[in-house]
Amino acid sequence: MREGKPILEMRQITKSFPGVRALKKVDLALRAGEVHCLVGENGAGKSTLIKIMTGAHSMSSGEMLVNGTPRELNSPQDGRKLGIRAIYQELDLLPTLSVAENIFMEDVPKTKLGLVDWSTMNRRAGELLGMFKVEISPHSLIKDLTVAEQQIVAIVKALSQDSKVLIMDEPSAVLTGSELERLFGIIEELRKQGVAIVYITHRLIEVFEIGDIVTVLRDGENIVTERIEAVTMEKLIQWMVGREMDEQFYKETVELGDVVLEAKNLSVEGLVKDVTFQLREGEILGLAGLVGAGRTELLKSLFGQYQVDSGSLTIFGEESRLKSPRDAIAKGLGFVPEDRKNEGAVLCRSIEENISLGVLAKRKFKFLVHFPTLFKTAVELATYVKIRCHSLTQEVVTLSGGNQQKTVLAKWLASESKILLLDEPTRGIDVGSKLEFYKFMAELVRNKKSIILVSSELPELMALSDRILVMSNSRIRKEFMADEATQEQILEHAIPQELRESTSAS
Amino acid sequence: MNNSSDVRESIKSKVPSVLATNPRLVMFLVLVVVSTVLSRGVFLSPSNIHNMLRQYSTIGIMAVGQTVVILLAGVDLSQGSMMALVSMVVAYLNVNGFGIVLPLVVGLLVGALGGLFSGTIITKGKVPPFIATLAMASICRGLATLITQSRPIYGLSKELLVFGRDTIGGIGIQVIIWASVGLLGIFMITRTVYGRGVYAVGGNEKSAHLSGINVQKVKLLGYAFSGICAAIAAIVITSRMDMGGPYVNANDNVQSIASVVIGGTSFAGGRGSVSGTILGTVIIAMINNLMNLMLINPYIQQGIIGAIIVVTVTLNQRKARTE
Amino acid sequence: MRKVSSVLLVLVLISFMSAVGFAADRPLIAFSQVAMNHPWRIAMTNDIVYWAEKLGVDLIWNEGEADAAIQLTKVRDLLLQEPDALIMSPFQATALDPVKEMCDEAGIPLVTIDRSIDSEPGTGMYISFIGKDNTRIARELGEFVANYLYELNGEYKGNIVEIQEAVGSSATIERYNGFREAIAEYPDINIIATQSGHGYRVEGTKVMENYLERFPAGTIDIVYTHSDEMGLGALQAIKAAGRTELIGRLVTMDGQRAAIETVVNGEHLGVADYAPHFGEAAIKTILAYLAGDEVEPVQMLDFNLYHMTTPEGENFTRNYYNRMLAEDLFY
Amino acid sequence: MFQNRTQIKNKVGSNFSGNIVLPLVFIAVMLIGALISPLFFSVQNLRNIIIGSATFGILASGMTVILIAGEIDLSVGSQVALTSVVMATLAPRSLTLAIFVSVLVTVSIGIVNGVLLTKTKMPSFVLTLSTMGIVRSIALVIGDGQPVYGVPRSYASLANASVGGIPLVALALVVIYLLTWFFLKYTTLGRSIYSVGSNAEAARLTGINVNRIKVAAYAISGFMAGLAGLYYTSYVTLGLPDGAVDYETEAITAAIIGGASFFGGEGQVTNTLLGFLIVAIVKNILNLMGVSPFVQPVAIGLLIIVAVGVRTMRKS
Repeated sequence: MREGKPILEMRQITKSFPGVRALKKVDLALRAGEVHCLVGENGAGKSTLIKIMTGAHSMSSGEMLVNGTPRELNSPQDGRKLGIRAIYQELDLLPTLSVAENIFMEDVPKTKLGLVDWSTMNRRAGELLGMFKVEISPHSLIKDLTVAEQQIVAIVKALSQDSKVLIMDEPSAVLTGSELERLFGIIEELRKQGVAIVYITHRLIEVFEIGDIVTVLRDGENIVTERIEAVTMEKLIQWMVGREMDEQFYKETVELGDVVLEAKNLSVEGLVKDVTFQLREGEILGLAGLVGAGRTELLKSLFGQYQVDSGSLTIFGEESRLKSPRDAIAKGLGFVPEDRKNEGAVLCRSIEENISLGVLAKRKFKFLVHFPTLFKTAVELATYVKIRCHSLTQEVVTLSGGNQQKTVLAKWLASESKILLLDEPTRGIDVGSKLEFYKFMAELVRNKKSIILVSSELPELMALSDRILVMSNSRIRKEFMADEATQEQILEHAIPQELRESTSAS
Repeated sequence: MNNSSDVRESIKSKVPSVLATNPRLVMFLVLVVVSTVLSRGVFLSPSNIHNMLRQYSTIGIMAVGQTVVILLAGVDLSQGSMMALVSMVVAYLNVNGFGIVLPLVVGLLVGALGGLFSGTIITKGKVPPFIATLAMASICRGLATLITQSRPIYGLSKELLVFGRDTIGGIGIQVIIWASVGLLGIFMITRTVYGRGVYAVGGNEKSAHLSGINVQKVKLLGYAFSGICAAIAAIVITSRMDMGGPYVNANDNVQSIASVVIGGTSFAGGRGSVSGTILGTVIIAMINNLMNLMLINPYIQQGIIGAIIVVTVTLNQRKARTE
Repeated sequence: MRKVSSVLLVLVLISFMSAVGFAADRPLIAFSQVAMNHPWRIAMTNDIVYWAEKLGVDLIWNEGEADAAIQLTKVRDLLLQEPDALIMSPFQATALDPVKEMCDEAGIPLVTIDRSIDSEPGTGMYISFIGKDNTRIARELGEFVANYLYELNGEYKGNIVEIQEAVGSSATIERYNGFREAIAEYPDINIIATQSGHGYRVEGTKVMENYLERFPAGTIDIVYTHSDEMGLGALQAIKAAGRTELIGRLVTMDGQRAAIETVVNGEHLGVADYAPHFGEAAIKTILAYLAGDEVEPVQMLDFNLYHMTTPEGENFTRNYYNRMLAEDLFY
Repeated sequence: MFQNRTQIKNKVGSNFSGNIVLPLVFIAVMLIGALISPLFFSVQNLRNIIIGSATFGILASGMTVILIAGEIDLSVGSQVALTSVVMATLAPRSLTLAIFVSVLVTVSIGIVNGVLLTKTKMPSFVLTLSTMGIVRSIALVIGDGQPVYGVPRSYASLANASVGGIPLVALALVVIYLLTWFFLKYTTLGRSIYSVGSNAEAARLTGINVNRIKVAAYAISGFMAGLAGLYYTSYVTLGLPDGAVDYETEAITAAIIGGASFFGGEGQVTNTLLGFLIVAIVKNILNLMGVSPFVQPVAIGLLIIVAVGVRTMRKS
């Protein structure tokens, strides 16, 4: 197999977006019957690479060979014609249509008259779903399914076609033990059939479990491509992280003050289970865990977005029942959500207005807006967090990701939040802005603010946090002092119990 | 950068390019010139302009309320019927010896409560604004006719007729009311905490909620304001016509939406202004006025308004895209 | 399930609001109105309701929402209840003509009021058309205006502006033509502008305001509007513009109380009566037919001209106005 | 989560009730009609209901297609009026030509709507509000604001014609709804309309030309408006340039009560048929009961709020 000619070969691929260089001269070769794992931090260029592979993005330079012939893909359809398919992280399903229809969206079974052949479609969908041994009816609507079920449908959809190359973008993120086992079974089957598989994952342990070969991307560059036998977990992490930590991160040690926030046995039905922890003044508390472990849900519960069912929450010594974000803000909390475009900024309004929302949230003015105050605050804070813009009347949509994020943060500074909940604050931000952001966090804690930080980038989390809580399955599994923990230890606790059992068994 | 004087500079430097980038203003100026030439100057006579403003004051008042609702990514189709209802309520109370203050207060209250009702169906019942206000329109129309079994109400007291007839310093009171409501709208949207909330909720509801804005309250108040504007328009028209009418031209509702859209407010919410809407109403008024002065076939009037909506909205969007 | 129960609830509530139970021995008459969107229409309905009660018949009625198709549909709903006769004020002569055939089939006598339909009255079950002669009324109003101008100027000379009813309706065409027939004989009396006010007061005001803008003081002698409603609107425009020379120079048609009142107080020059009072004639015609009497296929009702330019006119108008107040005649 | 059988059961349950509620309401409304008036179930009355509201019924089937595509078409009422004017103008020369031209005109209007929508990226509400005015103006100008006579008697009698006691238009409605149902369910274009309304971006990724599908949806809406106009012309027996005002809201109401959503991707034309019949029957019952014309709009408004409100609240 090792010697087989590549089905798909990417040579010297470069991709530039306005202001960012997402990929720099990346090489990649896929062979039939191989599972090629692609790992790297967020923003390393994995998604861009697979989008070029499928034809969803065009490359700026480089070439792509399919079975030895140079090909230019202009759309996902071109890719599909060549047998290249992807299951994306963001599900591209049709929510109001049935499972069967989604599975056969691209290649609807037809009768001789050219009409949709529903009975064949439903039967074949049922057969395909049967392969996964899942009880999803082909007739169910996608919107009525859970996220995991939707993911399975997306995988089944990709399998329904004759694929030569199948790209899976973090399929395990939302799957639990038994489902994941089935997924691995399917991958094994596909491997036997001679399909080339690209498998992207954050769960490094899976790389060793199913991978044949692994490629590490970092900052848009191909750092290494190596057979799995020649790789250890330590090496892999080192490749992923790359530079020495003190170059990459910025951290100041601040003396911790009193407890500012305390959660005791906090539970929200189905989202957060029995969470207990304390946060002190000047502390950066890291929340580690896999996607779907309940980190975002915990932050949103602390912020009053979800109603707490049981347990208690004490903020600045007062036991608090938060009914809405308003209450949380009044208590001095601020939340920088992960989904900046949909939850963070009001994109179609100006920077000034976005920052001013913080002033207004503090309910400084009852009825009238006092413009001098708002402008002064906005100008001060925009300068302070270093937003790069022509003018503060500019719409936020015109800013880069990093500057949008700074705007959201400035909003909470404007509301004089004392406890900041940051959910993946550096995702999709270029390296330079990241460092600025870290320095900024250091300054915040120096000014006696406290931070709860959620990040999927373990090195970042470890470097910045004073203490790390590891979550999985909506629970806190383990607490580490940041300087005591290793990535392996954290990952070990982040992987759900049943998954660990199933993987150790195999 | 990033200090207030620079911000001011950058605003100033934009002024000359305003004409190039603002299709409404260009259209307005072109219309003025064309109208003046075609009407041999009659158009620009103060009394003609005054006439025009008086005739479109009710639509102008409605449009101010409609702007807030559309900024909130909604729409109010019940304004026309609400006007009919308020007109009947005010006239009924007035001729039945409740004086003038009570009828006006009750009229405004009916408008506000009707708006709150629509708003509640939209926020609590999760019914799309189009359907909710359509149903509300039907209900208001029915209630308006129920009051006197559809008979118009005559014989209003003289004090009530002030709003539609009298002038202050040569300017019709209804124009002054329009201007006041317009200024109130501009003030509310640009100067108050509530206005900031409207833009935030219309621009991004989730983000507004997470920024501590009471989204439901903002929406409810928006629909209530739209209802109040319809009520004020109803009072003006009742006074102007010297009667309570259960049938107010339903086309007014379309014209109020048209004013908002021509005025550059985005149907997606979050972008737009009350001042734009006022200009939008004036543009519609000018077109109609010109067509009347030119004795142009009234049949093509709604077609011309339609074409103008298509053109202005397209230009606006092109402008937004190039920015 | 909740939905089902909600719908049930709504319907039960509605059923409480409905009026049920007619005495069996009284004749049942159905009335189809065009729409209830204009004082003139509402007055017509009220008049029929009034006379139905007075003449001892039961009445069911509905309205066509100003749409020919909907009126046709609603007429069917009325006929289904097997009334002893149908009174219809048709939206449009051709569109509502099928009603005659339906009445023929069902054996229900049909009386049209205000407007006719295409079929010939007196054929089949279409027993009668009761109307008022718009052309004639407009002609007499034109004659009245010509004489007034002669009184005023010593010669048949003057400029008239006209505000039309809803464009295209037969009433508009007749009121437009009849008036012209009368003044055609006087070459120096001219209609210098004509626009549509669509029948509504608001529109009447708008059109008049535009006229006042175009024609400075002294260039208009008479304002002729096809209906009182628009005339009252025009009067408001005249007053608001301070064009006092035009107060008392307005002639209109219909005969609303509000218009007669302005005639009495001198703001209106004359009102030609086209009041929507068809109820008495229509129901009496039906009762006669049901009793087996002959009925006239076409009945043109008399009309009056209310004005204060002669002592007889003044006397007559004042008396009528006082009677309106005394009897609380709505229109 | 798959081991959670109750959850699966619940899902099946909600689907089941979703399909059954509308027919139940329909039956309930029929029963109420029967209870309230002995006339309700008379052949004549059922006939009246159908021939009186068929125009709305035809429009509602086209509106369902547009709503499934995630858009709205406010111009269909004006298109009906225009059709009647075109018919009355051309029919005296050649009926076939008149029918052909009428439908051609409305399909073209639909295509123009669709092209403008995809080119200008205007919200469909605003765009079709504008074309509503433009099409109305065209109708008024052609007819010079007045009724246009000349519809042949033979054509005019079609609206009332029956086959074996069943009104011709009832059969036509059945055919139209069957064809629309068939089209939406079994043709690739029909499924693409669902896909585009459900998630335009995902549809684009699977190779569907979203713009072309939207144009097609508007063309279908135009076609249905043409058919509705043909029936309307026969029913009122002449061209009415100012007729069919607000018919679009009737069509939207029927589709929405039938379960179509403003957000696209959802809706069954069979349910629209029920929705349209429910509204028509409720109106008929109100008429038979002699409910004051002043109360009727209130009742219809409440019906809409209850029907849509209960459904959306149940969903969330």
